[in-house]
Amino acid sequence: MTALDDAVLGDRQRLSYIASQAADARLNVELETEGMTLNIGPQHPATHGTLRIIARLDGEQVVWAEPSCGYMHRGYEKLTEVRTYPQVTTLVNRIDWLGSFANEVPFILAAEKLMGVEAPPRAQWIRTILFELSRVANVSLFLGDLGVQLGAITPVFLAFRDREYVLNLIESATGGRFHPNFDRIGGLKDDLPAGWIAETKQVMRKMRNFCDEIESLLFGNEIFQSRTRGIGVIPRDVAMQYGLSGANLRASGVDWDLRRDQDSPMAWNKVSWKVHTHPDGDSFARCWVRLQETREATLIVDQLLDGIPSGPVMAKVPKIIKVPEGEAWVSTENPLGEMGYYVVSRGDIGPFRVKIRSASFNNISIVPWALRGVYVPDIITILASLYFILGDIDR
Amino acid sequence: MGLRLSSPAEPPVDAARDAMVAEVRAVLGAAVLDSLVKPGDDAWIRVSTGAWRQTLQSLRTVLGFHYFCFLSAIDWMPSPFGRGEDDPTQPAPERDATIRPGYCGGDTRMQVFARVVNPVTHAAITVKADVPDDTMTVDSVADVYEGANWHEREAHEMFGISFAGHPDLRNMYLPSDFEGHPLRKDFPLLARMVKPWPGIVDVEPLPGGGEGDES
Amino acid sequence: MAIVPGLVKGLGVTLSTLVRTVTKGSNTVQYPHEKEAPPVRARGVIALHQDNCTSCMLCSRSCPDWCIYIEAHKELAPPRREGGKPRQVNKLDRFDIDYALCMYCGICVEVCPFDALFWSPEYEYSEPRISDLLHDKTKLSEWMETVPEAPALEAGAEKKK
Amino acid sequence: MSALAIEIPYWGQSLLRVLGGLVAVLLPAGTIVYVFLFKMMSFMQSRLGPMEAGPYGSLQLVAEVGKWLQKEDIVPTNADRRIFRMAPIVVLVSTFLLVAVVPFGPDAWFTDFETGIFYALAVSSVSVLGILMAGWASANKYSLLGGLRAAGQLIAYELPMVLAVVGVVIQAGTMNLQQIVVAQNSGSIFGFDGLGNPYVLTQFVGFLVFMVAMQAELSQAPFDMPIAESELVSGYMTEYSGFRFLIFFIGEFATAGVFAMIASTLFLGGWGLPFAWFGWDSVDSVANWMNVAGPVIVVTKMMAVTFLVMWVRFSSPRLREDQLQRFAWKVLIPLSLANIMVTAVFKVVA
Repeated sequence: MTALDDAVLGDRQRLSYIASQAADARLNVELETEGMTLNIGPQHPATHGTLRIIARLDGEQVVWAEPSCGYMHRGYEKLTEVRTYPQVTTLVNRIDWLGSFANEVPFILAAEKLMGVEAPPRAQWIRTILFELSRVANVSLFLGDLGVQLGAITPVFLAFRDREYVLNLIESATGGRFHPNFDRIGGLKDDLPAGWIAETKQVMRKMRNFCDEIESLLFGNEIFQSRTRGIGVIPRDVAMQYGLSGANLRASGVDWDLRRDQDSPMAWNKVSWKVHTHPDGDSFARCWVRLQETREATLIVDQLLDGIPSGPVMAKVPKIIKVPEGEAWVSTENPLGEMGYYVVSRGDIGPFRVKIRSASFNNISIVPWALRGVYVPDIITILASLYFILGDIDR
Repeated sequence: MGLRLSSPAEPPVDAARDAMVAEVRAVLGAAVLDSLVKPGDDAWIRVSTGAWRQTLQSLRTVLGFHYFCFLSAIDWMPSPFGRGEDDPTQPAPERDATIRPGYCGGDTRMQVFARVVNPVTHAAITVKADVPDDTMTVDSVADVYEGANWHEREAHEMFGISFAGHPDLRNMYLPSDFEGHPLRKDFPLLARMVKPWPGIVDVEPLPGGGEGDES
Repeated sequence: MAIVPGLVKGLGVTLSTLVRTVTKGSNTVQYPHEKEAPPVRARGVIALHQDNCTSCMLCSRSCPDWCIYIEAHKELAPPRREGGKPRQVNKLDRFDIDYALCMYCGICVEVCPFDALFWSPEYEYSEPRISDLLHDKTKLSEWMETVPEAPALEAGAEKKK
Repeated sequence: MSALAIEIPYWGQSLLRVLGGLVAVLLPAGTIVYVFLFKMMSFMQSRLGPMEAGPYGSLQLVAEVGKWLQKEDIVPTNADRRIFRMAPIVVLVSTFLLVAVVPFGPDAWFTDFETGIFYALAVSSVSVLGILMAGWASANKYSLLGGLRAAGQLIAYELPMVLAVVGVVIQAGTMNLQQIVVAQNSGSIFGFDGLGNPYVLTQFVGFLVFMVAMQAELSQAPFDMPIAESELVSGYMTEYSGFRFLIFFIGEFATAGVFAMIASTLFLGGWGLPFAWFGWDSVDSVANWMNVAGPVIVVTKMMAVTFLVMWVRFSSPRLREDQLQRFAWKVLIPLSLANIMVTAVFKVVA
């Protein structure tokens, strides 16, 4: 938000907002016909998971729409109360299942903060690398899925093809493709296997190539642009009120990235990279920011790989971990947005209460606001561009 | 848009956060019951129940905390069930049931807390408020931060806290006829109740006592 | 405005992928006919080395899902050194892992103080019925054969003690 | 030449025509599904597609048909049962009606309509009726939206299609498809007759408009809003299962095939080869072996046209319904009207 004052923010954002207000007004004034309630979900291809959207339609125009979640609520906040700290990471892995490793990090950091330990530098670097890899794995699937939501079938296969390389990397380092469970309080479970760095560099090249392919297959496509430009505009102040985070916030012109803007025991501030923002705040901006972020993430990984310090990957921590009494909040810039844990400890082997602040919950809470007055196909566009993972909404 | 290097040594005092809390105290006055700054970490304030909505209103409009991070609640009563790892054949163990509040203190079992961020200075603050044990009601802040709407619905169904003035306190996750509030500590986690803990030692001793060295 | 319309560029991407698949082969593997080797660290299935197990219950207690069931009895074993008293050892009666519950987190393998549990990258053990996923100690021991050596570490890593 | 000049009695001719019609509809449908839907799409996505049934999965479609036939024929409780059951058949029937006017050789035609192309464009919209019936009778909101979208879209695209064809009709001076083929193959471009006069060259704008309209008429991406599996969960086909879904499925690709045949007849010279190569001067002097070679040539040209259709389908996202209407009315129709004007001027001047 530093350099973007209202003049620069782009008239497009404001104009489109006025247009949506006009659509709102039109709905109210024009001839009152009997509306139709359309249930999108819980089982629907566009909700990748079990989100249900109840939409009141006038023709194909949405009068109001409201998401109804909870079809996948697993009660993780309750479950953490009966689990020990090492066991909790197996749970939080499954919140945003496409970027699992990134979910572990803030929780482990919170526990480390309460215990007053810090992971050795090598562990911090490897953590950051794996964090960015999970971002690449996560967002590359978004880029492919975006195509499916908008009716193009090929991108998703290209995404699955190239994401596989990243998953292989994560698996060969951590042992788990989807649920690495590799982070430990005080460091990492293990060091990297031999040859991993060279392989990762190759894969990062492939991923950049994938980004180029998606850019020319999808982002340059006139149909794609006409479907996303000016659709679902979220102005900056609304985005902040709803607590949108990640690419959704940056696409509304807020220059805020937790990786850069907060001190954390990770290696992001050791390398130079760029935070991408977009002034428009529409669906295209959100997708575009994500595409750029994927590219940037591969560059971050490349730089980090060159400078991994040598040393241990585990600090000295007791075998049975008891976390001293206290409260800690740690959040990181996850693939989906700001993911944070508010951990309350009572000096026990398990947390007393964990509030999981997941990105998608806030991101999707704007849906009733954003869907007023749009057409049915735009529901899908807006949902796709807001990008949620069901596990991340329901927890 | 350069990179910001982390400060090498942790400062013993956190001037920025102290100043921020002082500013908040100056604006809110007597509503702030307690505050805490952990240098280099975070800042907490606790306000009186009646001032909860006014506090967030002032934080947003006066102090520039435009970004809403989350709102939730916490039940400070220790769980009467432990981790569900008791041996059913043994008498139930004694458990400490005293309610101890966390940072910034508190007088009630339940507390609501919210975190808001100033997007310009990137300063953040966690605000807590007690929830009266008898009414279980605090004011809604859904009209201050629109994003609080869903968070309050979640806190309502999970903790049974009512938010006065909330437009629509329906359940988010649970069926509408669900009884109980799952995140309260006295709500048993059935998954851990229906099955005995497999970690209870099940080693049959030698017939007739037996002798020999344990190895 | 771009010189080449985006639509045409998109057509180029799909066509070049088609050509690449025809000339260089596909990225997929025809599964039952050819198989990809999982990485050495892959967490496929937990194998049990029965002789090392002392039924200390640590794995069972640290399991987040409560899916390891251990029963044992005490037995007298011949003394370690000449002339000593016979030792009391725990002999496993039952060591079951319910793979229908297992989350493949690996905490049990990590906490085992006697190196009795190992990860094997084996993955072909699906069952038509969920109850058949409860595997006993004989089955778990069979998987010991598939446990690979731990991989060499990347440069700069500290040697394990 | 003389070996093929057999006299076939009338009943034999009728039988041949019925069988030929079946083959002309089903064979292209099967080929298109296997070659394009199974293989080309897979290859464009770095995979192999079906490989197990038959060599290189060539019998996959047979397996699929077997699977569909086994499935239960479900009719939703609230559906309008009779119309629900009828709808897929109406769609498929329109395809059979359509193939009746496509010429496959100098004598290999089903009917020799004087107003063939007029008839073809008319019956092609019968399928809309079937789709609308399916969408309405399913008692499903998605189906209803899909059916209405289909109706709106297909009607909007009839017009540019007709207008694109008008250019061809003006240039050929006839509505008879057989005559159009002959006109293309015996014609010349500015005196050069080495290629004949395939209208894809002289009516290029018309060809483009026709292809776009055809893409929309066939509900293939980027115009697949009536099906739109990510929004409407397959639209009007949502409630269909078993062999009724199979009929829709065959109908979709058979129509694609037949439309591609019509496109190749109108713009690529149909069954013919440039007459100048063989020294033929009219349709009567065409050698008899063209009755056998003709169908092969038509199918080859059809595959080329379908390749274009499918290639675009696999590469592009979906438009929105209102954008599609805007595109039809603001771009395609003016374009094809301009094309007609230019063609008419040239026709008069030449």
